Amino acid sequence: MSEILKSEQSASSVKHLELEATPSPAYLDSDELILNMGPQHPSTHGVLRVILKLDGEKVMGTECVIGYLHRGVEKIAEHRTYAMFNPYVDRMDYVAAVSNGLGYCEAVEKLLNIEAPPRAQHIRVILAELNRLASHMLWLGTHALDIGAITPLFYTFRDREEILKIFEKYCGARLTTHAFRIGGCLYETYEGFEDECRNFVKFVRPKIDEYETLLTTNRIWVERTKGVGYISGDDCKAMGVTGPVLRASGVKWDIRKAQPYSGYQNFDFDIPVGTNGDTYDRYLVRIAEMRQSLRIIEQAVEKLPEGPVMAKVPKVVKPAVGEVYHGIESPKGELGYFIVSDGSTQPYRIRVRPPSFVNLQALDMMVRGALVADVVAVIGTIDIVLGEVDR
Amino acid sequence: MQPVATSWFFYGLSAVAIVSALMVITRKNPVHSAISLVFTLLSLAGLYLMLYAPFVAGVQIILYVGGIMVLFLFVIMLVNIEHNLREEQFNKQWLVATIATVVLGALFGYVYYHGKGFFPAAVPPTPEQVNTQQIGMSLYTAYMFPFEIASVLLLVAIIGAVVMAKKRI
Amino acid sequence: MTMKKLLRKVLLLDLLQGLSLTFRYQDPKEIYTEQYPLQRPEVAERYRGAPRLNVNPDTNETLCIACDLCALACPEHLIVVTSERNEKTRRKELTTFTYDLSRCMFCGLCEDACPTDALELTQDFELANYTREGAIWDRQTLEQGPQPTVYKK
Amino acid sequence: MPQWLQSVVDYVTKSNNTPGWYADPVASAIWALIYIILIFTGVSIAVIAMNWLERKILAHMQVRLGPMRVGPHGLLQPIADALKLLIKEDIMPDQADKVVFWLAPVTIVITAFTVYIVIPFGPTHAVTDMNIGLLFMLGVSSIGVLGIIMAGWASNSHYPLMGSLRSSAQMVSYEIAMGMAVVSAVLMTSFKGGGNFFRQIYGTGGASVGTLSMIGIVRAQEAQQTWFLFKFFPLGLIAFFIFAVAMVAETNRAPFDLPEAESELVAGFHTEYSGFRWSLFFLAEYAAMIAVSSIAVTLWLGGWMRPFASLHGPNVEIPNYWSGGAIDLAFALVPALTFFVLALFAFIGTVRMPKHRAFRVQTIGLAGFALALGFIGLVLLEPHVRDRVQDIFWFSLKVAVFMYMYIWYRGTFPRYRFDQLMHLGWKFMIPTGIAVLILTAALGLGS
Repeated sequence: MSEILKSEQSASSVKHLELEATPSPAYLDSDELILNMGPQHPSTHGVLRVILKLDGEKVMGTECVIGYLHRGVEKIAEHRTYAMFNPYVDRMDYVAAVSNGLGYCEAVEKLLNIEAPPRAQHIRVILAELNRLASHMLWLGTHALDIGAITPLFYTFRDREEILKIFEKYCGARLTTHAFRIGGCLYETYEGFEDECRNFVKFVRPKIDEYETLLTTNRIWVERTKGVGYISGDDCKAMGVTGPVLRASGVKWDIRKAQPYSGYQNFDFDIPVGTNGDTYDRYLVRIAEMRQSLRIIEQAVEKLPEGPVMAKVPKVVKPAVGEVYHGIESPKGELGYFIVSDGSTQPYRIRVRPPSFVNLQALDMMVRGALVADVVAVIGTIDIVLGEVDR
Repeated sequence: MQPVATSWFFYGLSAVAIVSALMVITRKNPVHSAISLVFTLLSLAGLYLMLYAPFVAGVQIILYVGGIMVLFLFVIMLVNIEHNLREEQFNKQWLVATIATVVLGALFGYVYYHGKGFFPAAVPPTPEQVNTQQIGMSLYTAYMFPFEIASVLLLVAIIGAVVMAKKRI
Repeated sequence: MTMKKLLRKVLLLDLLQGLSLTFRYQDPKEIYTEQYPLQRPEVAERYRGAPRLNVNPDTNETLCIACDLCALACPEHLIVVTSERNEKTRRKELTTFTYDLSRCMFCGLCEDACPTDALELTQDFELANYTREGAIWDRQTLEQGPQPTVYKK
Repeated sequence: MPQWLQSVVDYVTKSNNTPGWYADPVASAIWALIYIILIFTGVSIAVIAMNWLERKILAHMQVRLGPMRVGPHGLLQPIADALKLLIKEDIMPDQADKVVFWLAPVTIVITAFTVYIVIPFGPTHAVTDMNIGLLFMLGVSSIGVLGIIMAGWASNSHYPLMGSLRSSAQMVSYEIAMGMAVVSAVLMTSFKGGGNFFRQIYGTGGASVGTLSMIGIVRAQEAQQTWFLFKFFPLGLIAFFIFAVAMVAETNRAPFDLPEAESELVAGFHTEYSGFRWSLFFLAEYAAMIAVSSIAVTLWLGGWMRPFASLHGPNVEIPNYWSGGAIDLAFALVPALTFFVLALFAFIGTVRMPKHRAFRVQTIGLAGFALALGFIGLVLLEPHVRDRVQDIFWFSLKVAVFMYMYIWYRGTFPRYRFDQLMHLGWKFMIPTGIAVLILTAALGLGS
């Protein structure tokens, strides 16, 4: 696994939830209220169920009950060929399908010891970064909606639509794209692809400023997010939390820089890092990441090389016996695929390391002692997708 | 200015007041009692209005119904109702209570019978317009001292409540 | 700096900025909604929608050679192809072709697998159906395209 | 002709009567009844209009179209919704407290509409003019919270209970700040100009006296020739601001919509309500919004007065710089013009309607709507109507501005957290309110 998870911090600082834990004496010791938030709840982002133990509105403990969206994706993989499993990974983190596909394809390529041609790598980077933008936009809209600002949702969805249009033109689907194939990309870019990407970057820059106008300085937003859901960098490492949540806590860790894949080393971009590790910083980090993604897209479009988009891949993908782990930086954190091959056309075992699932573990640490309204804000700020948590 | 249908309103309001007051003490569920109390207070406010005391009526509504009863309900809602429902009503003091009620009633009757002079048949009603101002004038001139004493008392009560509610300050 | 911040706070500038933004967006020109049945969305050329079994326009014969590759490529195993050996021409001929749209995830692998471009995912995206059985398309539907019931007032 | 009928006729022909001030009680009762019916209808229509406007305005702020299908531009959507709500199954949770569950929406609706008794839509357009009008309004509207608490408790469910707990805490923190702001406005009624004027009208002697009567408060602003918003600038403005914030909190609207915060408490106190009962909550919420906006308009924005109104007494008329023949006429024409402009918008909408067979009925409907608006505008041109209805128009216009603000806030702001709301109420608004009150009193010492 990643270097960061092998750090000196042991898991001992992580307190496990016991619902019977004694409440802190500073509060009214009234009867505890067990509140089942979800699985049908407007802001648990799907079918997450959080059992809250409340003292008044103060959260004394939480327990996440997951699995309502479990479809056994990893098991399905054992009965599909490598190519046939490719569309399924889109359906895990369905708001960042391109990143999922990228991670899977690269993992299989690693297993097969082949590399996608440079043009394919550039296309992959462009689409993956567009997808990061789309994912962050969706996150921003829903997160703001959780905190009660209903309007940013519509602005972000409007702008996300432009990304989806590019996806649709490129690979024929908007959400579950199935854009990449093992060994490269199936599709050559369509006519006007570069221009559309450039125009999109130009179009979306001021829009991000608009989101910021509505939220960044708004005193209600600041009050609702500053100091809420704090988690320290060490705790993040201990819990295995990755992605913007980790970076907002001040740990500069981004697989795109640390273990570059798909030619990310060729692009010039910064890793935004927060200091406070609260919801507001995570918001700022993600907004900054959106701007960095735009930078990457611009560079990738400028440098888009000529050449084939598909490496030489055998018609029947039949890797040698072995295993491989490949992690990429998905919009939500480290998305890893661990594939064990028994030499047949079907993987012996695929294990996905979903960022949402791992990040969700930190929920309890973040919301203890906070209020019910903060639970909603923190669930939003972790940016989970239940398709990925439950798989 | 002659009020419309005075006696009707009076009897109606008094009936509501008495019935809901009875409900306050007979309902087992404290929330039902509290809501009955709201009705009692509202009908009392109506009675104040009929006595040409609109300001008192307004204060009755805004303070008792709007303020105090909300807090009452706030507290009662947090009480475990099931526990109260199981409790036996009219514990073991019904005999004492009956005696006390009879004695009080007798006292009222006696005072009313012997002190008829205190209840003149018709007091000229204060004109409605100046009522509120009169209260203000009286409070801030003649009754300034009791008024201030009362506010200090309330302050003490507030601080006391905070001290009692908070175990550690 | 702090003075500026204080002024911003007292004069509610942060809130007013947001208010002015939403106010400006009321311009009807900014409306993004499409009125769907009236305004048809333009689907991309590569869009993967309803499947179609292509026929040779001249001879009206199916292009499908019943090779079963699409059924093998399908991750959901939703395509069933049956064929019969024509004794005269010594060739396999397609008899039935069922495509279960209710399970289809439009990944396009069948389309990629088809050696004769017979199976194609078209730009038709209106696939709603009143019954589950209606989502299972047979060869006729696949060749002619769906024939939605037209309701009249 | 019986005496009460005579009074009714008098009332129609003379426009200087104050509501509830008739010699004949039966006439008072009849007029009160008529006004009650008028106001009930008017408020119901306003709620329906608000429903449509909120959807449309919010939609446009959010780059959406809003309702478009039921009627032209969704004009009939509120009616479709109301029908849906009426015929929807009315579910009562099994373990709910039946009586209280039933009583809660009734309480809220009754209080929301009772408030309208004292709202002066014009110097003569009110059900009654109560001596304690303002106190009555605040008191009755505070009972509405009782209904919310009852609803939350009776549902026997966690989210509603938390919603109602939040609501009561919210009320406790905001009613006080609201009271402070209101008292400072009431204090202003007793200042220079106002005092003499009252002596003239009400015949009260002694020092200058203030009033709690809603009509009296507007008259005081008229007498002092200023809206209280601008009195002792910026004191009046600050008091108004406090009230404007508190009234949003009081009506549980964004950004203070904690009792029904849909992303936290699902639907808050009315989670378990459906169908007709739920629609009562909806009706009451909008009625309460209009009511508190009316208080704000009455207290700080000059009530029914047009901008730069001259001073009208029972026997005096003191014109100011902004009044007199032509200007009066210009202002009097504004109501009709407004309706003409609305009709024009509707007409443009008609023209821009898609030329499609399916839209024929809708196009005709919208054209009819435009015609109706134009007709109302024409009626408003008639001098008698114009003179009598002007006041109502200006009052409604000011209230409409507040309604727009409500929608605007909802479209822009995130929601406060429970403790932050209390913090704002107790640590900022109440001290500011007290300070404004003291300063107002000090500044008013001279007058």
